[in-house]
Amino acid sequence: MNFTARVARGIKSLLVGLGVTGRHLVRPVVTLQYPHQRPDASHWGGPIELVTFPETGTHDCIACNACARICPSDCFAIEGKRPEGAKKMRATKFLIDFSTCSLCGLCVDVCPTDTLQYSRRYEDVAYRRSLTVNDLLAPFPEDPYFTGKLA
Amino acid sequence: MSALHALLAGPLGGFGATLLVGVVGIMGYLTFNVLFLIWLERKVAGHIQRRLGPMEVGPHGVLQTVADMLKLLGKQLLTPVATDRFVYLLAPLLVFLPTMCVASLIPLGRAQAFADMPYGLIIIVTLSGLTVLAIFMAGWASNNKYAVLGGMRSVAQVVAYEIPVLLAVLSVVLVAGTTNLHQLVTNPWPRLLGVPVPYGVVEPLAAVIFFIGITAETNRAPFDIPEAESELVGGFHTEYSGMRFAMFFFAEYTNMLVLGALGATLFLGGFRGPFQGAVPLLGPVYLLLKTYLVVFVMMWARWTFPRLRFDQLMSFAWKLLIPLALANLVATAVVLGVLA
Amino acid sequence: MDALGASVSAPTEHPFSGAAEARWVAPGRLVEASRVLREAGYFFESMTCVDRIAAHGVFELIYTFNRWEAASRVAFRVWAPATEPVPSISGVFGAANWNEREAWEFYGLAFSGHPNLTWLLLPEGTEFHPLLKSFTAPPASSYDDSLTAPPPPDDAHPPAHH
Amino acid sequence: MGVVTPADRELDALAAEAAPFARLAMVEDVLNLARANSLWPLTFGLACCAIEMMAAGASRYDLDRFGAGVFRPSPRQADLMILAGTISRKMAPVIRTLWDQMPAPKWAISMGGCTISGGPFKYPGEYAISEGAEKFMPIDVHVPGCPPRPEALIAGLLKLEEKIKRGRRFGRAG
Amino acid sequence: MRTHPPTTDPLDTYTLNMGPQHPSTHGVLRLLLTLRGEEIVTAEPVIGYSHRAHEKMAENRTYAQFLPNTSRQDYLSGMIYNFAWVEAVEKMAGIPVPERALVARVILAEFNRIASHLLWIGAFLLDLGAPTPFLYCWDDREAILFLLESVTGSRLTYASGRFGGLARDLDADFPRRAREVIAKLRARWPEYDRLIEDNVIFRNRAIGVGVLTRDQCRSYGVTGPTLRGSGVPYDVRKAEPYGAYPRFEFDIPTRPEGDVFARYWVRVQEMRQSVRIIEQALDQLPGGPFLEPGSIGVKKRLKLPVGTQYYAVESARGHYGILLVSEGGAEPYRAKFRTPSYPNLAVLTEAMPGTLVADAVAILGSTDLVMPEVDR
Repeated sequence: MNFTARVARGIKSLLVGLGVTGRHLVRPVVTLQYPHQRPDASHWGGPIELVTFPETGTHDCIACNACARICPSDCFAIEGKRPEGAKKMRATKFLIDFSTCSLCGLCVDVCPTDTLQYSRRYEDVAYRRSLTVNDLLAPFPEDPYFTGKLA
Repeated sequence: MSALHALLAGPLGGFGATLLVGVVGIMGYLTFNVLFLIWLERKVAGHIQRRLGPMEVGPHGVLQTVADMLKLLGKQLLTPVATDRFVYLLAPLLVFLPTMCVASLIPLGRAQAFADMPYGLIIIVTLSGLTVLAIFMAGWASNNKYAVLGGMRSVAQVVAYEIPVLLAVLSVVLVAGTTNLHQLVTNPWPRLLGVPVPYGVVEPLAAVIFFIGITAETNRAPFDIPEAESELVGGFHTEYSGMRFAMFFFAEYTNMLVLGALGATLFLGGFRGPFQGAVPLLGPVYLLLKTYLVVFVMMWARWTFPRLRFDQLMSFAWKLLIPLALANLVATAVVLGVLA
Repeated sequence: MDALGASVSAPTEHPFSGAAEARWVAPGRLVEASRVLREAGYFFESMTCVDRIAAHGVFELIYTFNRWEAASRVAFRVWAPATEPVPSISGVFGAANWNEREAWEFYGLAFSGHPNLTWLLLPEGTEFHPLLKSFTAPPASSYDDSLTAPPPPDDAHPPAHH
Repeated sequence: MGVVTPADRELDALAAEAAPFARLAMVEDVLNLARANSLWPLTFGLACCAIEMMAAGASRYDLDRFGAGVFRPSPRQADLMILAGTISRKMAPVIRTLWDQMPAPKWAISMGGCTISGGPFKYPGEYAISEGAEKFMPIDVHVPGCPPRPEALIAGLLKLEEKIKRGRRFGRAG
Repeated sequence: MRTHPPTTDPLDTYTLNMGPQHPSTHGVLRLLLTLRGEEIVTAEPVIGYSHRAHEKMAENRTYAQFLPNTSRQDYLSGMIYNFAWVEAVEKMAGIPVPERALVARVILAEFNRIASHLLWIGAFLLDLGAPTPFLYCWDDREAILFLLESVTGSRLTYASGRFGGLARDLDADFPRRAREVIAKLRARWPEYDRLIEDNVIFRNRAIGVGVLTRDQCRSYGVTGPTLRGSGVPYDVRKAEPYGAYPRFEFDIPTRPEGDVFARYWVRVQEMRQSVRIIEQALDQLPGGPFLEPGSIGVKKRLKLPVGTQYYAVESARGHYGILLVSEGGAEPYRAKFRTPSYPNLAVLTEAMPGTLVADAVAILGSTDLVMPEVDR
């Protein structure tokens, strides 16, 4: 008789399986409708960006290339110039090729002036490959050190 | 319907008008229903999996299937070089025709089925066996090892599951006494404790076997081994693209709808329901509701169960379903003999 | 483990840590030593080929075996001169088959008695051995131009280029 | 929608190159609208980004909301190839064959740094990977990141839909 | 399974390419099957389609610059791989690790293991044709990913290990959120058992299929849940305890049959053990620093003493060993990664002949392969 017992157990398991999916059918959905609802990306480590220090209102990159040297994927292209009469250099060009960056965070750790940080952005998409290179100085239109406001 | 029929009877003659109205009616009924069915399947699948399914295309994604069909219309029709061209091109057409004919034999209302045939049921069962021919043609002609495997699997599967379906239908015919579908619904139903009940209640085992059989016949999970995505890439329609693939896609859902309607007519009492006599239009509504109940259970099963292995599927049909269906047939005959 | 007999002269300046016992084994005695371990119930853990051509003119092969019960790792260190092939132990341990194929394609070290010594990870017909210290960059293979040929122009729509 | 998109003249510049000479305006716009809302991706994951692509298809982000949840295993029925993961030199000819097997109009999204320019595995003298899918096939939208979040893939999909709806470019028939 | 002598008569058999692009090969694996009808005569995996040359890259980068590569070898146990590399270097250089970092590493690694097993259950059931468990498992996995993202900033490929501790500290609220995730997982497991484990179709597809004998496992060096499904209780966390594992008790689930169902059952039980470990670790989470001061290897140069070292950890797929050869420079002279999926795939050449194509998919799925880990 164990054949019919086995068949009965099989049918019961099928019905129990249907029960589980049936219950899920009536339960609320877990979907986050992305373009209309935004995720909580407060801890997300996005592309690297320069920190805006409140006291100077600008970044503090002295173009020392420490980040460029430690970067495993060699994503950095940095140029700096010394404003006349100042000791420290200032970065004039700061590009990161975000398509080769692996977000390892070594540059954030190694920066002597702690002016690099993870951003919260996660929606960078581009039609052209050249647009995946981020210009970190874009959000800083003019550098107060060069225009004499700060020394 | 009859006004339109009279209008057309002039130029085309009686038979031509009936044919034209019939074909246009069936195509319209099927197309609208299938578009709705595909959308319903994606929504049901979504909500079973705690997600939303199509949302962005029209309110709640209602126009999603229209977008899919339009896109498939606009696709390039690739014909691989080494295929057996004639058979390759014929397969998508052939897969669609039998289900169309079967659809016309289902009685929609008390007034007049399109083809009120005395042996409707027998014609239906024979025609529903034809789709597997087209599937095997598609598999064989597209010169792709996966497709040939898929084609051969579908032949073995449909042959194995055609017999239990046939036996289940026979036991209902025994109880009803007629093979004319229209009379089958309108005849007085068997009485259980004095209350007229549809045949499904009298023949529960036949109903379950019929339901399992049509799930296998429409190649739907857990019997979807001919187009098993995780094993045979695309199964028999691996090499079809664009509108030809849409024909297979369309045929699968039409097949499901029509066999669901057949199941509803046989076991759930077709278009009969309360107040059906007074308002003739309620007939098709009842039939649709019952069909969608059957179809919903098929969808529910698809999104719950894993796929059976090929040899397990065969042994399940030959060793379990067919003996069960035979026993049920014999039991029905004995019971009827005793009662009569 | 003394059943393995005396091993070859053991250079001392390369300490091995992380194994219960590390022994130097001559290439000739490798198959016999691995059979001893197979009977003792060891499983094949890993095999590494280290390029010491510049310093000593040899490839150092490090085989490690381990046991399920009392986990005690045994390491075989073989100094194989680059010129003659090393006897394959794929007959004793099935896992050695792929490891030896990998050592051959990355270092060019041949294994005698190997059933199917061809490329495993690199594309068929790769002429260079990439993990050698002497390897710095692949030759400009035909791989690049055959694939980057612009897609065939279709007559209906002029190909959009970026 | 707040998606970081380049200035519109960028899209117009693209349009100038790509517009075919004869345009049946009305039919095309309807067809393009349908194509944009029913992009069936090819089941095709290479490495780590494939996991984020599957996560985009799962319940939390649900690609099916945009009609793109129907992952077709056979290239004949797919019209979008999402390249997710590192492209090794042994795999590049296979990807090229798959791309040719797909019927037009077809589009490609390169997801993750490896498919854009070789990502973290690109270094002078590398022998194993192909530095970016653009070397051997046309790419429509680049989604940088390592791996990009599922939302980034959906943003890329939306940008591709935007591009298709504007009829800027027919899929390559090649 | 009925086995008759495999003839390689060309007329009788044909070759089928479960090619690099196939729905059920996890990643890019090409399986060259020689079939007679639907029965497999020989199965020969062709690999290398995601070979990225990790070992060559290890030789031209400093120890810190290799960190991003580690979690991309096996991106489903990225945390475990990341910590393995960091611990191997710490052990060889003798860098001390604060208590809090040791216990935190165990917690994050075990969460990573549960997420990997959840993903596997979903993908495995998808191979057998049931799409719904895939979505449920991934929904739970998202909860874990959000928790790990809140600590490390990334969802899949973590670079949160530093020589001497962690890149970031666990915030004060982490234990509460972790217990929430565990409660959610515990509520979901009985549902999985009813939906999957008791399902008759699943049992028919899994029981008695693809049996791996202990001798085959020994010859090929199979490890991890695949080995424990064949009745061998070998787990590196117990065999060669590392990090803070000796402080927690947990047991090693095994099953003697060695078939696909046994491997499924072992992974499900292993998740429960991992939850047990996490709870004990959360109770004993000490305060104090999370990183040795001096940012070793990143700001301060790090050179390892001359010598060779083999260091092993237990990843979600099995025994992951790193063999480091150092000549005293700032970069490793040679780094070999012994990945668990490599022998687990090689053993299939012996497990698949005699089964059907549908079984091949089930066996391949049951060994939980990650192809970039095989190809390195």
